[in-house]
Amino acid sequence: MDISVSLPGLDLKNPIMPASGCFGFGKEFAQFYDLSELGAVILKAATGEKRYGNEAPRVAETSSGMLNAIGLQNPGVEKIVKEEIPFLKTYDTPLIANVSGSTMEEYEHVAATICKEVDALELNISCPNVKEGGVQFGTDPRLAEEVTSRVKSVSTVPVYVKLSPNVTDIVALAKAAAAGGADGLSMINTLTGMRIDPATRKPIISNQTGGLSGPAVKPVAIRMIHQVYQAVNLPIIGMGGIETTDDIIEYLLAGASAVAVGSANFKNPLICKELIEQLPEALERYGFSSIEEVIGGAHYETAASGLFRA
Amino acid sequence: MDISVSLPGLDLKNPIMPASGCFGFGKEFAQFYDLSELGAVILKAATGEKRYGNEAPRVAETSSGMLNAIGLQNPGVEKIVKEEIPFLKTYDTPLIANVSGSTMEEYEHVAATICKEVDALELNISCPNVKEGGVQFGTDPRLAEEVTSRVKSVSTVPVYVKLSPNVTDIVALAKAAAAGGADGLSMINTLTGMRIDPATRKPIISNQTGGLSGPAVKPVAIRMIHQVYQAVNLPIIGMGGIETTDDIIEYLLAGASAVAVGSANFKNPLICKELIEQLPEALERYGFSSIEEVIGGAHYETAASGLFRA
Amino acid sequence: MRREWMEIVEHSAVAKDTYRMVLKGQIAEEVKDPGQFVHIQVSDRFFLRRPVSIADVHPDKSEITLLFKVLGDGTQALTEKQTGDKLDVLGPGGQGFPIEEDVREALIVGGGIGVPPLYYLAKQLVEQGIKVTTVLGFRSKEEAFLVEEFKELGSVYVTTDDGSLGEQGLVTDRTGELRGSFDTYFSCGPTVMLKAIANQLDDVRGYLSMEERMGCGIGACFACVVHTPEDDEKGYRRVCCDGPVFKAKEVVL
Amino acid sequence: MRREWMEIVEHSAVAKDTYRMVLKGQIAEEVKDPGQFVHIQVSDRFFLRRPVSIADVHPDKSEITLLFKVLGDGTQALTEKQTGDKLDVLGPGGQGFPIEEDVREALIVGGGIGVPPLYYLAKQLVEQGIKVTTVLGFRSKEEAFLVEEFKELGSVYVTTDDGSLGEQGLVTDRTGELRGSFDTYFSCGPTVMLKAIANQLDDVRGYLSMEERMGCGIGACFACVVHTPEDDEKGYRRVCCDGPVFKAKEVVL
Ligand SMILES: Cc1cc2nc3c(=O)[nH]c(=O)nc-3n(C[C@H](O)[C@H](O)[C@H](O)COP(=O)(O)OP(=O)(O)OC[C@H]3O[C@@H](n4cnc5c(N)ncnc54)[C@H](O)[C@@H]3O)c2cc1C
Ligand SMILES: Cc1cc2nc3c(=O)[nH]c(=O)nc-3n(C[C@H](O)[C@H](O)[C@H](O)COP(=O)(O)OP(=O)(O)OC[C@H]3O[C@@H](n4cnc5c(N)ncnc54)[C@H](O)[C@@H]3O)c2cc1C
Ligand SMILES: Cc1cc2nc3c(=O)[nH]c(=O)nc-3n(C[C@H](O)[C@H](O)[C@H](O)COP(=O)(O)O)c2cc1C
Ligand SMILES: Cc1cc2nc3c(=O)[nH]c(=O)nc-3n(C[C@H](O)[C@H](O)[C@H](O)COP(=O)(O)O)c2cc1C
Ligand code: FES
Ligand code: FES
Repeated sequence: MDISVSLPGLDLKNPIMPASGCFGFGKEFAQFYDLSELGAVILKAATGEKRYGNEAPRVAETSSGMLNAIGLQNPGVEKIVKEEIPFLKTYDTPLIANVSGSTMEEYEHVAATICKEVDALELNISCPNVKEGGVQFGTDPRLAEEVTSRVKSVSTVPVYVKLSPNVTDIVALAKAAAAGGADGLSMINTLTGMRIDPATRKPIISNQTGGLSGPAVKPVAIRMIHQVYQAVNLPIIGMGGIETTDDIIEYLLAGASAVAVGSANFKNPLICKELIEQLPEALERYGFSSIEEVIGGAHYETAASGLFRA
Repeated sequence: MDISVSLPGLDLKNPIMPASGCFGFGKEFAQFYDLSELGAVILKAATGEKRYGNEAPRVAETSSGMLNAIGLQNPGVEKIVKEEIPFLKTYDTPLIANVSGSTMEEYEHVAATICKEVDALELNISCPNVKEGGVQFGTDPRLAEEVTSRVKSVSTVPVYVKLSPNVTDIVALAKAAAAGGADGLSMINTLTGMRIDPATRKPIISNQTGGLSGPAVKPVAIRMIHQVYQAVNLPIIGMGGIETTDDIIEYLLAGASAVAVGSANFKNPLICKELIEQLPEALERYGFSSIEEVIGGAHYETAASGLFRA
Repeated sequence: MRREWMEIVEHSAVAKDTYRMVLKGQIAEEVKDPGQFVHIQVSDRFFLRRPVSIADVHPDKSEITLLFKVLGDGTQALTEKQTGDKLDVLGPGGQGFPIEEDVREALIVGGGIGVPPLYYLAKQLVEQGIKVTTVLGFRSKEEAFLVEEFKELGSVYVTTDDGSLGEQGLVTDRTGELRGSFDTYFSCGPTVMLKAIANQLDDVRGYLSMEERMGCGIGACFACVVHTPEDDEKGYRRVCCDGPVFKAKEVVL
Repeated sequence: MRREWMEIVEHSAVAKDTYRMVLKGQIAEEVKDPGQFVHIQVSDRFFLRRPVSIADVHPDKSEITLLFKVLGDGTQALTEKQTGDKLDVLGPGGQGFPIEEDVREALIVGGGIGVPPLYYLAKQLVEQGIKVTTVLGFRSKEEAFLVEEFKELGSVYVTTDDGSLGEQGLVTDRTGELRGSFDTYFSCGPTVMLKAIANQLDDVRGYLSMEERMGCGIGACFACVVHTPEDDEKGYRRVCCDGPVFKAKEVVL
């Protein structure tokens, strides 16, 4: 089965890509498999200047998931363009840069600098792990619209706005991104969470709070994508807890056109490659004859499933 | 160790009680153990009139959790007072009624009717599973304040407002409840989620979305309680994914004064009793000498835990 | 009803994707009626328990027999359990098939993985001197099970979707013809089948065993609720504790 | 580096809460240096892998030895694994202890569960004709392990918090006195211990193996980052791939 998908700026051989921050700039995973097999690669966040990020511990384990508070550590957009992207360009796969910042100007600067080197931008207005900026842009619809339109006006490639799930009304944020001229949406970023160690009596993560990812958050992501698909006419890259082809099909049925795999790369560095290999057969097993048939498939009728002894 | 806790209207032998909707009106669990052992019992939601709730399927399994969309099925407040509460009153444990509704007037009516029979009210402004009412009251601070103060003015017992985690700013909602005169907070209710069955291509739950509970949501609950404890001076009943005494200690350290155990009752009907038995020893193991020492304990210093090879 | 770690004393495949498991423990001594079920915690990977009907009981040996079919991850994981392993079981749950005093001739109608609870029922009926006729429907021969066991208890008719065993067709093709040879029927199987039977045998006393997704399995969470006809004041039944067995007209199918 | 299902060929307790596990697989043939680690998926109950140092290697038998201490749920669950089980292992990871050409006399300082990687290091040092002196610190006698094995490689001093084995006190009580008898030191243990050693032996060439909570374990997620002194342009090191072993002044302790 042909599992290629065409999205603004992105001709994907398959709908599977690693999620931002969970794949570095690719080098570490290139020792496990050929990155050209990926639908695309979403790069680790870029900011205007180099950032160290938060103090360690930066991760904690949770039930069916993890918390992270890396804090956007990166060498700064110039160095990423010079020292990281050339390696990724040796592979035959589209690149999506994750654009982060604390101010409108920083977002613009990063977007303008990196857009020349990649096929699309993922505008990260949803990072819960930095003190200023980031998440405010992703929780206030007016700020979200403004940052989107400012980045759009400097970018030469399509812009996918990455939404935060930490909001009362995800549809309002998706509409704001659309109003700002977004070419697509990416959802979801992590849910803000905390773990406390009974032995030390303190939060495990040095930053106190961190972003929750993994299968634990999948039902929230599916719900939000299902809502947004009905309300906003933009393609969605779906993510949150994907570990199996069933998960991917669930995302596509909810309304995602492609998916990103995040923290599962830590469990199994070969996960993306394995899912790409397994997807066609999984689709056939459920009687799908094309990938288009799956995308948004849960919306075509509204009756719920029955339960039968077979 | 004495693990009793005193909260407005509630003298708790221990800080452990079953959560609303996960324990019915107690009868089913009374066949497993003596309900007098419980810190308190939180009753299943009461509304003004009898409700059937949503169509089945009403539950779905998720990673480390479950979705439910019962839809507040209950026989109506009058019948609850007449047919359910007398049974619970035969046990020596405080009762907390979960007050639900679709309109201000319904909340007032239910509260006024049931408050005479119980020790406290849990004002459920956070049920995600009913089409009208419920969750709007829990996501709009102005409505939250108003419904709290109206219920307060008719209630003869303390009112604990149950907050929804499906909001951008949990502190704003907690403050609204405080402004409305709440005597305490109960947090969190479920996170709205969805699961889609790849075989039927439809949401598994008939209502499409359901409320996510279980260990999957615990980091979100801990984070919110930690935030609210710092900002609002009200006692908190904490809940979400509690299965072990370590979980309870985590909640107390975050700032809860007592905890409720919800969906874990479905895994193990004896869970509350077992946790009550295990708690004193668990507290001792971590070097606590009183329950007061645990409550809010994560707030007393701010340095994060170190990591040592021991 | 109790929560107990029961020991797996037998476990083997009996048909395509279908397994037989014998569990030992006190729960076996507490089974009241045929048609009750146990609620199984497959492992800590799964948040919810799985309801499985009790297919046979040996109170003397403290053993119950289950027959289950692999339909998803939980039942798949159950197949990996070994003899000697302990299983976290809650039960026995629910109201089973009542056997009224005036039953003389019973018809049993089972479809697919609805067949198991009917086996213990049939044994009880025969023990009480009641004549039992059984109609079993399966997808195909390779998915059929318990057929020989039912034959020891009375006449048995089998239908399969593909005709690979018995007659090709649906159980209702046969039950219609049997009309008049029984005063009570007992059925368990897919909801569509239950509906067809209940319509066809509208004028006969009948009992149906139903299925619904469950949370608690003990009556507390109201996950497993089904509608009742309009004249019923309560308006609902819980499959886990008011059922799973209901009078044919007690609930809306 | 590879992901592999390694077979557990030995598994037994060696001290209080401390276990020795021998794993067979190709990863054993790819170990470069002493001080590298493997990243273990204990079971599907745990979301993150657990880093454990390689304590010994037998490339001829394709075996590595691990020594681990129960500190939480994951290491507890690891104790339940049986000989013959397969374990999901990622490795070998990280940069181990370098052995410079001019090393003649080495001091090894290990604390608690920091001792294991130093054993394979000591063996390599001795093999290269380097004199090894070892100081091991434990809480108590019942938590001590590998002491006899180290004795076969050179002189060994043991300190315990309670004096139940060797001398009562800290490793630094002994290492100060040994000053002058070594040109290079190698250490692994609690961060407070590493700090004390690095201060005390400020003027000696030294290598430290560090710990930090990890996500990926391969350098991609930046979970395990530590600070470097101000004059370092990069400003950070990742414990999982730039380390876990660093020159004593390369990172901020
Ligand atoms: C009263 C009763 C008696 C039953 N007796 C038997 C029996 O004797 N033998 C047998 O093979 N099966 C029986 N079933 C069906 C059995 O419970 C399901 O096949 C099983 O739960 C599927 O679990 P899974 O993990 O394989 O599927 P999944 O689809 O992975 O399960 C996901 C969730 O849905 C629930 N679920 C899925 N299908 C059903 C279903 N048909 N009914 C209820 N819940 C479901 C599961 O319990 C679980 O919570 C019975 C069901 C009920 C309600
Ligand atoms: C490079 C390296 C080598 C190590 N070598 C050994 C060894 O040879 N033998 C040994 O017994 N231990 C070793 N450790 C420590 C070991 O990784 C932890 O004891 C173990 O991860 C604890 O897991 P747990 O599930 O029992 O504890 P939990 O506290 O339940 O673990 C929760 C999470 O925290 C992480 N975590 C907890 N403590 C540590 C720690 N000290 N360091 C890193 N992550 C931690 C876990 O990996 C897990 O992700 C090493 C650590 C590192 C970084
Ligand atoms: C360690 C880690 C680092 C992350 N860094 C970023 C980031 O830099 N930018 C971003 O937009 N999202 C980041 N994310 C979020 C992921 O891209 C993804 O949205 C989220 O983890 C949900 O997917 P998952 O459950 O598959 O991990 C990070 C996630 C993790 C776990
Ligand atoms: C089946 C079910 C029914 C529930 N019904 C109610 C309810 O009627 N009123 C209410 O305030 N919360 C209700 N809840 C939410 C719980 O009280 C609790 O807040 C939530 O489940 C988180 O706790 P847990 O993770 O321990 O289950 C229900 C939860 C479940 C799982
Ligand atoms: S499953 Fe909980 S009431 Fe039936
Ligand atoms: S653990 Fe991911 S970079 Fe070190």
